[in-house]
This record gives sequence, structure tokens and C-alpha cells, in this order.
Amino acid sequence: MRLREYEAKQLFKESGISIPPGMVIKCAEEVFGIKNFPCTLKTQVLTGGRGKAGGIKFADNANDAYAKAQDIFKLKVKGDLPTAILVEPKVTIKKELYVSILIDRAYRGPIIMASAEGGVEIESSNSIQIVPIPEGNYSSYLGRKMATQLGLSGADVLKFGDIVNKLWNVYTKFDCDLVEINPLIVDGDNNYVALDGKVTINEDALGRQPRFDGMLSEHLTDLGEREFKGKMCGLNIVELEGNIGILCNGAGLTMATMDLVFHHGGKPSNFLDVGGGASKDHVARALDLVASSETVKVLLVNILGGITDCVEVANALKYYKDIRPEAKMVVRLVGNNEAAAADVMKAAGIETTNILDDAVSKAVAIAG
Amino acid sequence: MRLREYEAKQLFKESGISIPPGMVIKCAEEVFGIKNFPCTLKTQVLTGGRGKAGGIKFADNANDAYAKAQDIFKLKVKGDLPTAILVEPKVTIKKELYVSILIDRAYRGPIIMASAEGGVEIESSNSIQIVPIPEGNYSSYLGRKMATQLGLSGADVLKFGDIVNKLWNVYTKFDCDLVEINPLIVDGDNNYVALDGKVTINEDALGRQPRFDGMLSEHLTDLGEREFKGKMCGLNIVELEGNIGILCNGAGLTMATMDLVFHHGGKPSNFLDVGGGASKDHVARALDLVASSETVKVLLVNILGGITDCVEVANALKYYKDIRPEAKMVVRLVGNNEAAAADVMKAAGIETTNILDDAVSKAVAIAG
Amino acid sequence: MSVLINKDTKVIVQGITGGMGKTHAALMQKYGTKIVGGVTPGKGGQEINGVPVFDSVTEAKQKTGANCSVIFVPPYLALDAALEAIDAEIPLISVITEGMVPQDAVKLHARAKAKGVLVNGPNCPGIITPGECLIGIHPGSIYMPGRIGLISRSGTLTYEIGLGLKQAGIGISTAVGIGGDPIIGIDQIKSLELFEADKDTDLIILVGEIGGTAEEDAAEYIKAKIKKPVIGYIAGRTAPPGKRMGHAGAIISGNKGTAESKTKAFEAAGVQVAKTPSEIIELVKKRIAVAA
Amino acid sequence: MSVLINKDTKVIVQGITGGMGKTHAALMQKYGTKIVGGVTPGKGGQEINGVPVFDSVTEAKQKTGANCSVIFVPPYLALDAALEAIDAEIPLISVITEGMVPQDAVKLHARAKAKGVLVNGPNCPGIITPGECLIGIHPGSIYMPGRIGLISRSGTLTYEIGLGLKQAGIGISTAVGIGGDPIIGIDQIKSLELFEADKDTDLIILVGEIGGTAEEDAAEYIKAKIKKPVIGYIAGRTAPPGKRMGHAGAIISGNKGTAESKTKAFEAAGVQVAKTPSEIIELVKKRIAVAA
Repeated sequence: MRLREYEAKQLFKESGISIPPGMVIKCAEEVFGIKNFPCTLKTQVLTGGRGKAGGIKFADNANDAYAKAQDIFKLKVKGDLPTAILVEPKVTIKKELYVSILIDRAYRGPIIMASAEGGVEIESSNSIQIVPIPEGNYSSYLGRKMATQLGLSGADVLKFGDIVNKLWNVYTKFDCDLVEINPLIVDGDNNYVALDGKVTINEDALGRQPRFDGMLSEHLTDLGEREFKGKMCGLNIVELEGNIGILCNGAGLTMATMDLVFHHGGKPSNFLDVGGGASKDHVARALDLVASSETVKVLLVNILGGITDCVEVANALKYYKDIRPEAKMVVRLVGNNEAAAADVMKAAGIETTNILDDAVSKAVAIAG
Repeated sequence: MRLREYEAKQLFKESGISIPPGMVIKCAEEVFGIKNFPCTLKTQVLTGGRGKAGGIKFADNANDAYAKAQDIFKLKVKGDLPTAILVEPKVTIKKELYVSILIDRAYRGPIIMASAEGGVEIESSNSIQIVPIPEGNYSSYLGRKMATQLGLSGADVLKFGDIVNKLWNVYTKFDCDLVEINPLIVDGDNNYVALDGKVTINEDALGRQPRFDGMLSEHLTDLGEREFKGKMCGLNIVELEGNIGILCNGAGLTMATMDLVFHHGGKPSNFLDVGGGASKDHVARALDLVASSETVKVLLVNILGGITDCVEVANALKYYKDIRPEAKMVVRLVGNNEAAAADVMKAAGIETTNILDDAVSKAVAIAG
Repeated sequence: MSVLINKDTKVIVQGITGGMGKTHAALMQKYGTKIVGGVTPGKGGQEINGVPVFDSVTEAKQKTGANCSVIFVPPYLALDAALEAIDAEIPLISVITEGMVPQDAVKLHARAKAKGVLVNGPNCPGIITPGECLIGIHPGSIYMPGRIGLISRSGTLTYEIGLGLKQAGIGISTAVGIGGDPIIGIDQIKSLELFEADKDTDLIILVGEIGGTAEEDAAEYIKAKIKKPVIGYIAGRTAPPGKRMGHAGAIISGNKGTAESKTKAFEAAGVQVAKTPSEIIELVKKRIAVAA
Repeated sequence: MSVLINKDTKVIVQGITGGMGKTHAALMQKYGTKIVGGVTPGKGGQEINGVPVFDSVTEAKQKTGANCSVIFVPPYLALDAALEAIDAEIPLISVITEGMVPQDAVKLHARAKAKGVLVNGPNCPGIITPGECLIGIHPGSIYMPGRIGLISRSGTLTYEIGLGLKQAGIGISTAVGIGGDPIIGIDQIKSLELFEADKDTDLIILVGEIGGTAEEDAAEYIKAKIKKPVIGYIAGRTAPPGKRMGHAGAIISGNKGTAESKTKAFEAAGVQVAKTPSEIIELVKKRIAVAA
């Protein structure tokens, strides 16, 4: 769950990292409470690229800010409309840096990533330095080590190290996948200040992070409609651009099925992994969800029953056939309880095939 | 720094370990506020053996409690007079256990020690079980492992494990040398309750444990007068029973000197390690302190100057000779700046010897 | 005859009294796995499917001689359960649990590495040596015994391939479901090492997917160390970047973790790469024909 | 010629800008130790006694080739400093700092062990190979070079013995001050192992004291592995139980850690035990006379 800038900064502040004295406004009229001009107005959306999209503006006075806030509240960034704007006084920037903590897959542990050049295009930068955290045992020297790798010296080593110490506290305390300050600036008084921040809470950890209770649904504004609904009922669905609705079990098999649709010349409308051990109702919800897109011309169901009971799936298909007899379905259903499921399917008049390639090419033919 | 029972229990309570609903009284009259009888009155002293000494009494009503509280407030346990009594309602005890966490020297890490038989003579018990904490990485299974080693099963495994989890939190949070619950009881409702507790905060850690600021001096009631004064000015002094006052630098050399006094037939009045790099004033304070016992007949000074500058010691000896010309001193002073120190000593009319055995036998002869 | 597990492996099930644990303990027993006991703290003394339940892994190991543990406990308890098994010196641990927090997984694998314990998973289907031993949730009937080693990040896709092989009359020595999380224990390299050393494995199928660089690293390893033929497959070649495809680990981040990069790496290492699951079976058949 | 350190050892001083660090860096340099740099975070770029100060150990190691670090930082910073040196793969670290919290020491030694780094201390006088290299706070002039290995839990008592030997015309190969804390790194056993393997050490003096069971463990080790003659001494034989005698580790707890038990263990291992410091010198002289 990615937090909005102002939410991330609140966590930074609580852990002792300096942030600009900001104000979160929920409507444009609140700008008349701003005390310090010039100021920066930043749209609080979850997607990247808000600056390029015009979501960050500077204002010299209240009237100026009012007009600009009105604009920003109307501006969609990659489909995401803000519910808040963060207003901060303009700060003096002597230097911009970048620093983050995240888990590195290959290293199998957390690393500190940083650069002496802060800014937006950090991922493709050559100036990135890495300090791995040995066996996840953090100690203050690691932040200082990074500081020296960045070429900092003297008091800056201690100041930068202090920021990393505090960032580590945020990272562990809230089970974060990522904590990032970008840019981390050195202001006119040589203080290190987090000018922008990104925090991603691991979604699997939300159940033990009561602070974020109930916050997930309003932090999914970057998802499409089917993706949002799927998430809410525990279905892994990813929007794609084709017309073949895919319903499958297991991530790898779903990906393989999706690839196979392309391979046979078709285009999937979605990726949907119904998960392991799905009940009839769960499969039925998945069918409804996949079919809810108008572009879907055919449903391709590929289930390999391991934990999943094929009969549950068959009953869901039967139910769906009853309520939407006109819907086109291609079904491949093998594995656990396969024979009993075949009986259900036969009684419901749904054709099946055992061969995956056959099922896919049939679906592609129907979709046209 | 060993905490008193009620202070230890406060830490337990804050970490979620059940304790009896107690009341701390500072004078006997407070017993009239007791609501539950019968109750237990426990003297809050820092030394062991308070039960045998009569420091724990049961009372059936307020008058009974009043008389007993008056007695307890007058009762010294190994020289320690209580400033408080802990009053607790009498509890039903189905079972008594013992559990502690401490650092094991040989293992070089923390261990859990426990016994299914709680009670006073735990140290000599054969029922003690040990679970080492691998590399100091605690996880809940360790408390449960101990539970099964004690022969507990079913729900008791979880309840006992939960106590150990919380005890570990106290241990790490407050830099403890020891956390101990003895007895840990199972009450009438099958709850685990800490009936008595011992917590020792590592003294070197007090500087980073603000909770205990200012508490050290009133937690040294088990020290003798010279020991207490020594502690307050940074001198390691241990009271012994002889008449030769020892002033030495370095723990090992001081012990060796003490042993040598015995070896030559004398008896040291104390162990005093003046530490490394002592200044004139520090050494002078040490001389005053050692001499402050009336039993001391001669001062035996043995200094091997490494970090310590012999001239500083010589100046302290000169000062002391000036203010107490009648005091008998035997001095051995070698090492760093030895020659300059010898000049000071000569001028002050203080004899010295380079040979340790000679110095010791001379002191023994003077002490008689 | 196999890698990691065989007919002599003595297995305990951590979380045996839970829904998943109970169901799959029974399925494993039915398959022939030697389930010697279960562990659920606080429920020691019971019996489940005829095997004793213990309060701790240490106790279970002492009383049963178990040398393998399968973990079915809920995600927030999985780290503690796995550390318990490591501390009890169980040499092989399979964590089936899905949804383990990555920071927990990091701690788990650091300790396992320090102690020299092999951990399979988390979020994996487990391991099967057909006809001998099944640990985890593989549908056992889908595989037949044989001489192909199977390594896969995906559960059902492994079954798909096992089934395809069986339908073609080809069996496997062992299938290792390494799991779909970003941080896993026994990985492709470790599995390759084991299959290379196994005299009863002739050929290795390596089923990868998008996300991370495990396949690229495996390709380097194959080039350097593996003499047996390897057939590869990458799921998710048409996945859009930046989207998590079901598995927590299946995501193309920036330009990292693409199927293209993995396919190239495989090919550079002499690994034949199948484009579809059925093509894997075809490639295996050809290889076997050449060898025969 | 010696153990642990010699004329080629390149030493950095962590905490070189502090009072203790600065003073002893100068004394070590004066003695002839190759001090190649110092580390004080936030003070990089300065020079102290002609050597450069760095902000981090990694940087110091890269620029100086140091293979040893002596730590003089305040007690609450000592763990971090030592972990920094371990992480930088400095193979020998001597922690002079007194007053390190035991829970910190536990963490330090666990990491050092995992990484195969030797840590001397904490709360120790350091190590000296007379005429070649001194790390720590030993008064160098008190020792002369020779063929006796000296191991001691105490600082000044080590100097006493070194001085006594020198006055008798006997020199030492290396003196290892292992420190007086309950939790230490290089212990008696490790030191014995090193001296046994050192072809320029003929005889070992082992200076123990009350508290703990390190001497008993060392005695077992001597019995099993040490062929060179060992002369022992235990300080504190007249110490009362339950009282901490200066060193955090010098305390008889219950019936554990007594001089009697240690003396017995030494004697059972064939170690001659001196009753006074001067008797140590006498015993050494006799041994040398016998050998000659």
C-alpha cells in the first residue's frame, strides 16, 4: 500500500526526520489560511509523474494559490484525481540527494540505496550507491558508510547518517516494502530535510499494522475498476487490453495461459488468478468480475485442480450458465474430482476440453 | 542496580505480566486503606533472605496488619531498613514455578533458566532447565520450548510462553543483567502471576536508561559506608575485615596485592582499585576513603603506572602526608614517570620500595 | 533416486490442527509420506489422523526422529514456527504458508543460512518425489516416477507440466516447487546443484517467470556448473510492466525482470526455451529420443 | 615471532580524536606501531599525529590497507564502532573501551563469530608484541622481547608480570590482555591455541582471576591440546563471595568462579600454579633453567 506524500511525511516527522512545515488542504478555499508565501502546491495522488502532469505549482500570494489549487483539484494524473493538496513554503535548496531502504531480492535482505544527485529520474541514474544491511542487522555505521560512499564528509556524514537511522526505524516499525526520500535536501541552514517521500507498506503486513486499518481501499486509486473490485474480494486481477476474459488458478498457470492466448493470436482482456481451493461462490464472483468488462467476448476458464475441487468450479460455471445463457465460455477443467465435475458440466450443457492448447485456440477463434 | 520487588513488578505490569493487585505503603498507618484481607506484608529491601529474617508477614485484619507493619518497618534485614512495604492480597497458589533471563558467561549470550519448582532455594536446585537464546535472537518458540522442557503441556505452554515473551521485553528494553520471577504462580483461575520478582539493571547502561535517572544512590542500601562513598566518586572499593588499607590500580593487581597481604600473614581492610589514569585529586580521595575506617592501621599503596602517571600519585601521597603526618604508609610506585615521582616522594619524606613482596611484608609488620 | 526427500524422509507438520494442515497431512499420508507427527503449541497430546501432536518441534523431533518439517501455520506465525524448526536442527523445512511478510522472510532465510538448514518456500507448493514422498500441497496423482528433475516458481504450472509429462508416459525424479515470493530459500541454483548431483536425474526442467533476476543468475550457474540438459520456460512473457501478476515476486520493475532478458540468458547458457507448456513436453520427448 | 600482531600490522584507531584515542595513538606510534590512520565519524579530513582521520572504517581500510583496529570510543558507541570494523572485514579488532553494556557485548561477539573476525576485549589493555607492535594501553617499556607467551584477564597485573620478567632478564613473545569483562572475544583458549602454534613461543603464562569458568575451560583445553609448558596464576583467592572485585567479571556467584576450583583445574591439567606474582617469575626461571 503506497502512502500519499503527506502521509509518508507524517511517519517521517514522527520518527524525527525534518520535513517542511506543510499544510494539507482538502478544498481550494483553504489556501486563504496559508501564512508563508511563496509556497508550493502539490497534488496528493498515488501515481508517479505528477510534476510533468502539472500537479505541482508555485504560488506567490493567496489569490494566485487559490487559482492554482482549483486547477490542481480538477487535474487527473494518470486517471487519479486528488482529494488533497499539500502546501509547503518554498525552501532554499543547497543540495539534493536521494536515499531509500528496500529489500533487494538477489541479496535476500534490505539495502540502503542512495545518490548524491536527488531528483526524479533516480532509477536510471548511474550515481546510485548501495550499502547492504548485513543479515538485516542495522547499526548506525551503515548510514554513515553510505554517506562516505556518496562523497559526504565531516558533519554531513553525521547528519546524513542520522536520517538513515530514522528511515530504518520507519522501515522496520511499519513493515515497509520501501521507504524513500527524494529529494532529501540540504537547506539554507545546512539541515537535511525530506522534501518528498514515498512509503509503501507491505500489504501482507496490514493485518499487524493497526495504524493503517481501513486505509487500503482509499489507497488503490491507481487501480482500474475490475482490479479494485477484485482486490476487495480477494481476487488477483490485472487489466489487459484484449477481449478474451481469463479465469485461471495459480499465478504461473494464469500467466502461461495469458501467454498462450497471445501465442495463438488472441488478446486477453485480463489476468485473473482465482487462487487455490476456491469455492463455488468465489469462482462465481470471479466469473462475474471478468465478464463485467464490455470488451470481453469470450470467457476462457483454465483450472487445474490441486487444492481446488473441480466440482466447485463446475457448479460455479453451471450457475453462471443459468444466469447468463448467452455468454460464451471455453472451459478446461482437469485434476482433483475431474470426473464428477465432468458430469456437472455435461448436465449443464457446457463443453469442455482437456487439452490446454485446444481450449486456447478455440477461445481465440470465438473472440475473432 | 537491583530494583526492589515493587519496582520490578511495576516493569512487569507495564509489559503485560500479571501481578497481584498490590499497594505500596511508606508508613504503618497506611494499612487502614487496605481493602482485601487476609493480606501479605512484604518488606521492600534489596538483600535476599527477608522471609527468614521475618520481613514477610500475613495479616487477617487492619489492626493485625498495623501491628505487623510497625514491626516490619523497624526490622533490618542484613543491615537494610525498609522505606516501604508491599501489601498484596493473599492469592490461591495451585503451582509455583521459577523463570529468569540472564546472560550466561560461558555461552556468551542470554539464556532462559526455569524450574517447575518455584521457591527460595532455586540456585541449588536440580530441577533447573536451560534454554539458550541463539545469538541473542529471541522468538516466541523459545519460551514455549522451555515450557515443554518443564513438562508443561496444552494451554499452559502458551501461557508460560507468553510470560517469557514479556519477560524478554523487559530484559532488552531496560538493559537488564537479570530478570527473574520467583515464584511464578498459577492461581485459582489458572492464570500465571508473578508473585515475586527480581530485576537488575546493568549499571553501565544507566546512562542510556533515563527511566532510572537518580535512582542509583538509593538502591545501594546493601553497601557498606566506604563502599557507598566509593561508588559515588567512581572508586571500586570492597569492604574486608582486616586492618591494612589497600590502594592499588587495576582490578587484577589489586586482587593480587590483597592475596599477597594474606599470603604474608596480614589482613586487608579493603579492596580498592583507583582505576586507570587517576589524577592527584582522585588518588587523594581514595586515600581519605581508605583511611576513613577506624580499623585501618597502615595504608598499603601499590601503583604500577601504565596509563597512570606516577607523579600524580606521588603528589596525592605528599598532600596526604601533609594533612595526616601521623598516618602510616607503605608505598610501592613504579612505571610511567617513576623517576620524577621518586623525587616528589623523597622531598615529602615518604619511603618507597620497588619490590611488591617487600612492600607487603613491611605493611603486614606495621599492622601487627 | 531423487533429491531432498525420499521414502525414508520422516515428516512433521507444523500447524497440523489447522484447516490446511489437517487436510494436507491426510493427503500426504494417503500418498505414502511418512508423517510421524504434528506440532501445534497448546494442543500437544492430541492425535490427528493417527499421529501424535506435540507442543514443540524439539519435543516432536526427539520423540519421532523427524528430519523434515512442513509448515502450514498462518503468515504472522510462520517466522516463529520456522525459527523453531531451525533451532531444533530439522535439516529440511518447507514453508507452504502464503502471505508471509517479506521482512519476516529475510529473518528466516538469514538464520537458515547461518545454521545450514534448507528452507523451501515460503508460499510454495512443496516438494514431491513421485511414488515415495510428498511434502506440501502438490496433487500427487498428477506425477509419475521417472528421471526428469522439475524446478518451478509456480504451483499449478508445475502440475500442468507434471500432468503433460505423465500423459506422454514420462516421469519425474523430484519436483521442487520453489515458490513465488521475492525472498525464498531453496532457489533455482540450489535445486540445479542437487539435480546435477543426483544420479537418477537425466534432464532438468526449469520453469521460471517474470520478476527478479533469479533466472539470469541460474543461467550463469548452468553455464558454469550444469552438465545435464536443461529445458527452460518463462511464464509471463506478455505481462505488462509494473503489475504484480499474482505472485508477490512476479513483477517487472523498470526494465528488470522481463521474460526477454530471462529467455536470452537461458539461451546463452545452452538452455532450450519452450514457448508454451506443451512445447516443454515436446522438447523433453525429443531429448529422450536422442538419448535413447 | 609472535601471535596476532607484529611489525607489519597496520593499525587504525577508532576514536582517534577523543582524549584516550589521541593520547594512546601517540604512545603506540612512539612505540613503533604502524598507525596508518584514525576514524572519527564527522571528523574525516583532519590529521592527528601525522596520520589521516577518516569518517568511516571502510574508507580508512581502502585508503590505508589497515588490517587491525583499536577502539577507544565511548561505551555506548563501542558496539556500532566494532560492528563497523567487522563489516569492513578488519580481521583483528581490539576494544579497549571500558563499561560496554553486556547486551551490547553479546551482539558484538555473535557477529564477530559469524564473520570469523577476532575481537580482543572489551575492557582490555590490548596486545603487545615487544619491540614490534603495541595495540592498546600497555606501557610498552615494561616488556622486553623474548619467548614467553603471556595471557591475562588483568591490565596492571600483566604489566607487573612483564616487569618482573624483564627485571629477571626474560622477555615475552606477545602479551594478550584478554580483558576483565564477563563477555569477551579472544579468550584464554583462543590465546593458548595461538601460542601453541607459534614457533617462537616456548612457554605460556596464564593469568586468571576469580569469576566465571574460563580457567576451568582453559584447563580442559590445555589437557587436550597444549604441549608447551603453562604456568598459571589466579588473582582473588582471598576475595569474599558475592562481591565484584573491580572487574565486571571478577565475582564469585554462589559456589561458581572460586580461585580454589580454578587452581584445582589448572593443577589437574599439569599447569604449575604460582601463589604470588613473584613466584610466577621464579617458576619461569626454573623452567628455562631445566630447558637449557
